[in-house]
Amino acid sequence: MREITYLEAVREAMTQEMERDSRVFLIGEDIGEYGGAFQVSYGMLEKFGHERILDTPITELGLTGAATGAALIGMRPIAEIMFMDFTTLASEQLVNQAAKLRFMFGGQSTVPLVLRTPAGSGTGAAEHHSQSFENWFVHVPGLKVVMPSTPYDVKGLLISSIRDNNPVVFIEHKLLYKTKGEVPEEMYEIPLGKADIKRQGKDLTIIATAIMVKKSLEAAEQLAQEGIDVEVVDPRTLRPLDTESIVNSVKKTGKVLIVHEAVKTGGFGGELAAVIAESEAFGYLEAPILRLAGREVPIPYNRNLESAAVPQVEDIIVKARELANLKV
Amino acid sequence: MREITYLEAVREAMTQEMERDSRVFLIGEDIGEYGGAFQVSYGMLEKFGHERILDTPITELGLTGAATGAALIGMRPIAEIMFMDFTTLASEQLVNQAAKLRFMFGGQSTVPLVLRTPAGSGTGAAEHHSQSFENWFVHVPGLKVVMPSTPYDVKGLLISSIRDNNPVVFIEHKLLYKTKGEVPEEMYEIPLGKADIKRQGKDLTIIATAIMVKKSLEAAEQLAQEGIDVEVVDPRTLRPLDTESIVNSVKKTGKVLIVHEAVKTGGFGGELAAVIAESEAFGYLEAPILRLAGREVPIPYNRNLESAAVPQVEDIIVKARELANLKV
Amino acid sequence: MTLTKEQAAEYLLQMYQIRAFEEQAEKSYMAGKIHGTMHLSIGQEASAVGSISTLEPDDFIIGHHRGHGLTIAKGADLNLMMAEFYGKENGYCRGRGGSMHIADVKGGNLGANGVVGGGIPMAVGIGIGLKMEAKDQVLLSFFGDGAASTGAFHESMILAELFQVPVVFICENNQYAMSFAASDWTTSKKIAAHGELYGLASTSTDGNDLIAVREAVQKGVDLARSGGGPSLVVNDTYRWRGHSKSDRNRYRTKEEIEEWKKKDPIGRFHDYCLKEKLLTEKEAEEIEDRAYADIEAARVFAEASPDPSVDTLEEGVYAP
Amino acid sequence: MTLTKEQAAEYLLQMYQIRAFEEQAEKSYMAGKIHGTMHLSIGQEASAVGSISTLEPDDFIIGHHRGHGLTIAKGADLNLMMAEFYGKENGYCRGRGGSMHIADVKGGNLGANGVVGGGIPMAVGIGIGLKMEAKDQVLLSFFGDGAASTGAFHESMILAELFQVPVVFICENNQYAMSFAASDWTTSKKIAAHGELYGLASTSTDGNDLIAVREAVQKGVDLARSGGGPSLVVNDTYRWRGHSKSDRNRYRTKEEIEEWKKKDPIGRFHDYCLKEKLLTEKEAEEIEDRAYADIEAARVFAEASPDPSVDTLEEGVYAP
Ligand SMILES: Cc1ncc(C[n+]2csc(CCOP(=O)(O)OP(=O)(O)O)c2C)c(N)n1
Ligand SMILES: Cc1ncc(C[n+]2csc(CCOP(=O)(O)OP(=O)(O)O)c2C)c(N)n1
Ligand SMILES: [Mg+2]
Ligand SMILES: [Mg+2]
Repeated sequence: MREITYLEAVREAMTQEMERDSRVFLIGEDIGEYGGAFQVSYGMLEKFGHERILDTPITELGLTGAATGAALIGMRPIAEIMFMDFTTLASEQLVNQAAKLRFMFGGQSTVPLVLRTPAGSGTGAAEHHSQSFENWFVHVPGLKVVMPSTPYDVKGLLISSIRDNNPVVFIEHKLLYKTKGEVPEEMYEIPLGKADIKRQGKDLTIIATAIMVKKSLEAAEQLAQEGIDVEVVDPRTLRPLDTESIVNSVKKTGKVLIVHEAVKTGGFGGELAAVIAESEAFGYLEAPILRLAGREVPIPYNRNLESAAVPQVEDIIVKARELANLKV
Repeated sequence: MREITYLEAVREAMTQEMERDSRVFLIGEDIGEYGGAFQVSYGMLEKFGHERILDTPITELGLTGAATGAALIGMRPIAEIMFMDFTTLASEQLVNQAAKLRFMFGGQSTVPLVLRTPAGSGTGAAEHHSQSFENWFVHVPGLKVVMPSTPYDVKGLLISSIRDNNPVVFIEHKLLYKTKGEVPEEMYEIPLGKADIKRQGKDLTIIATAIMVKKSLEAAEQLAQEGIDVEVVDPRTLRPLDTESIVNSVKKTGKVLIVHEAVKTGGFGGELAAVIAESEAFGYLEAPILRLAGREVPIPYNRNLESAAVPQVEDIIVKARELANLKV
Repeated sequence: MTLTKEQAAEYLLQMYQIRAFEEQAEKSYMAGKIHGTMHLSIGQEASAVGSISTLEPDDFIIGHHRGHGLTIAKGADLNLMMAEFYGKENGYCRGRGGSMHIADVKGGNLGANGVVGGGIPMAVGIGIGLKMEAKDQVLLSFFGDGAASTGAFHESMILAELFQVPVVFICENNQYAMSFAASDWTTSKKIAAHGELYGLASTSTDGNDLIAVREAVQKGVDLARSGGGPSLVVNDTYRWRGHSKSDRNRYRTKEEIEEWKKKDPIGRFHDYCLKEKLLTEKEAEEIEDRAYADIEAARVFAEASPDPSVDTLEEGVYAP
Repeated sequence: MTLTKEQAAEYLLQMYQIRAFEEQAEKSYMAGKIHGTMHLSIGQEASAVGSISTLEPDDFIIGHHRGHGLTIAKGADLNLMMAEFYGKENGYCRGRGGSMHIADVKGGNLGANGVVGGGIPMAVGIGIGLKMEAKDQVLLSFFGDGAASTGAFHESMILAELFQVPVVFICENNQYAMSFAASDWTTSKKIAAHGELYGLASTSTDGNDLIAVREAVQKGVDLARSGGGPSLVVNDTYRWRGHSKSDRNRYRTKEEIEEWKKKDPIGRFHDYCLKEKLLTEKEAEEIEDRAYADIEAARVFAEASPDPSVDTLEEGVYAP
């Protein structure tokens, strides 16, 4: 099958949906002629014109609110926040308004909004351009949170997100933009709330998100040579969470390692650990639930420090090996 | 000993620190003549004047940044965000700037800032005036997060927060403002990062924060009559967390129930569960780690719905009883 | 722009209904029938009714926390509105929203808002949507003088002008943001001046004069409907009551309040209607009586209405 | 306000150092010695040097993402600055901050910022602190034309005026926010007009003319130091390079860039110094050579400097 990049998958999903549904439009900073900071929307201005590619000045709160208002009357906006770090400026409209309008109005409205934003470190852009806040939005009823790890998942999940009648925070990872994978040319949906077992295994379960899925799969290959058979579960959607798939995997393997890039403390890994520890899987656990996540620091500039601040393949191997050998 | 309210304890700590240290000042909306939306700073304008009680227009981002800048050159500002819901407007300056300046500058600076804000529901103020975002800030290295449950803790923890050389998010609970307790008139510090065992018990541990400490203690009294002996642990500081006290309590009782008001999914309870599940306490667990927290909804207006949206004493009793009777 | 007898009667009725609703709201609160807080708009009736009187039924408004008057002026069913205020299941928002979040989406009222400035960015997007769909509907976006100090206002004005949205932004300048005097950082004239700089046609009006408000807003509505883009109208007015139930009125004098009461927007419109022979004394009295009777009926309806069942708590968070 | 020979030599040297630093930064990046991105200020040297030339050594600046020039103008040690740019342990921020976060706190440089508008609210607070402590120091707060569209700018201007802080806000209007043309939503004149409305003494200048910039900013500095409160200066200038490494210059023409290169701030100041007999041709050449030599030395220093040890990663998050 045809291979395209993760970035191209984002663009293709948006383009095909815009061709299909005139209510879909883009709004964000430098998404027009500039093509977006990461060139995600490059070429779309020529195709759809300024009427549907809304380039804004630097107004994260304003543009997020504008997208929310448009959604409130039936449009289907896709807002881009250039870096997830800047969702700190947009969160009032996203969290207090978009997420709550339907409930607050007793069900009178829907808010079919997609807020796309790239997260993660590894680009040398330092403290203000490298953060991962997914768990902030997982904590907000009314929002859905999607975090794809492959080009195939990007296209199917983004199409589903655009068609969903609720506000969806769609989190992309910068270092995945250039990764390639097989992606059908036709449109397809991947249901929000379904996890994907990226690798079957029997000895232990790794639950990973975004780029950590890729790294965990690499780690799993190497561990296989040591005779450690790792199952890699990618939730893909963080809210709603596919608890069943996670619980089943843990029941099967009896051991679980949670891996994400965001800072460990207060992160989504806590939610995953708690979901497992309060579930029937608890009785099947043969070892403590381990987390491997971002260190307790802002993302530093220096290359070595930057990569030491988040889990790398080698760290996953070490931690998974330790877990595999644990006996309680 | 003298009894004062939780609210008076906040005011007394601020007043005494302002008398002691001329670098301490207040900045916020309607904190002067109005006395603050909850009257926390009532009377302080008369005492300290407009030079040190800075009343601002509605500018959450601006006033939080102003407090950060003042701290950067050695002042010790106390900023008030009228409702925690509005920290969504302030978080850029708090999370990207205040929390990171020291690290980002390689240790050249300190940011001795306190951001006070009331959280929680129960006042009938509905979706936009009732939220609890503590786990958002727990997720940010560089911040400290304090959440007191008694007047005594308020005074000691707020004094420590003001004297701390780092940005501290100090979260008060509206429904606790009128609660009374013994508080020394002299100044004293309670170290940040020390939990407090509010009640000794042997059958199970309840870890609760803010108003849930009070409710858990009430539940514990009733459970005692059923012969269930509950230990209630109040972390008091969420970041840094006193993991040792928590782990020790769980090792002692073998069972743990986590109770907080914030929405369950993505909340601080996940962090607590994970800390326990990855610790040596894991081997001592006799039952799954249970969480009782806010329901997956915005806080509704109607009185019955509002109270059903967060844990009540009866809910804690039922859940704790269920846990006590659990055999794995 | 002279009024017909029917219009005069309708506007006076709405103003009395607002006054009566707010008085009832206060009574119900005092009687312990309401929990939470509320923001009363007594004294601001001309701004609400005058502004919204310029709209067609299928036009939109989006409001703020002090939104009871706007809701009534947009033609809300008083029973459903009062039921919402009481937090009842048959209220507009099924009792989920209450005073600060009343919305009547079918009626074109896209809701009050608990966040100051919270509605302004959404207003821009509603305008973007109306323009894209080439609807000839327009939106009135209401906010207070305090909201004009928020970053949300600044960013929204820039975007509104950039995208030439069919929106009239209406600043109800009641002189205070809680205790913060508008005059301390700006004046209504200055807010209009800011509007001009952003590129919006901007004016300020005597917000207690229904006719003046109506004329100013009508210009903005005509501009928006004819593709002329956004505009800003600042209605100078005053709230007679405290900011909310937590207010102790320490920041203003009794004299100031009394001065403004002399400019009662209802009294002024009442006298205007009589002077212009649009209504007789008797008709005006009947209108006032009817307004209070309507609100009393709404109270009875609301109090007889059922609370939401706790089993339905999780309904309506997500759309199918 | 004529310059002494010493001043002329110093300012020309700083401008050449900035030009040389930026050229070296670009070379090092192209050579793969730097990761991440950078924002070069070639073409904006007069705005940085002219503005900061008005300060006393113990005054402060707070900057933005395009901050190399500001840092040099504030008297940074070029070795420590280049080492930071290279992410080395002996850089100003121990390699933690890099290009977008260089700060020299002892030198009164309170840091660049990766968030557009991120420094403006802090500037207000720094001013509040200076005023409270009755220091006679002042602060220059730098930001771009794009930052003027942020809510942070609006709220900060209101607070700055309210608290009468000793701050000169300096908008370096280089005509674009990434690809967004300032002219699309406002002009430098309009930014100054906004400043006036907020109550700040506001002017705009030819930002490529060091003398003009210096005179405008000096007025603001004098005002601030004498207790006269905040002011705003808009320096009209232009960045010769793309916004950052991701820029493909699709939004502007070669011609436009060439037009602006004719207004080279260094060339203009160079000619001024010769015309005014402040420097001889030979002296100017020596200054230029020295600047490039200084930067070359800094490069050598930086490249010879050690990377931070990974064991120190968690240092400096919290203060004792
Ligand atoms: C962002 C935000 N900050 C603070 C508040 C608390 N608050 C509620 S109303 C109000 C004053 C609003 O003033 P204005 O906009 O003039 O409206 P008014 O109440 O005078 O009608 C404040 C500060 C809020 N609701 N939202
Ligand atoms: C809040 C925020 N939004 C977006 C960005 C991405 N970004 C970095 S620089 C820039 C343009 C800034 O324009 P201006 O303020 O004029 O400064 P200039 O780059 O022109 O010097 C943008 C959009 C950012 N860093 N911060
Ligand atoms: Mg007001
Ligand atoms: Mg610019």
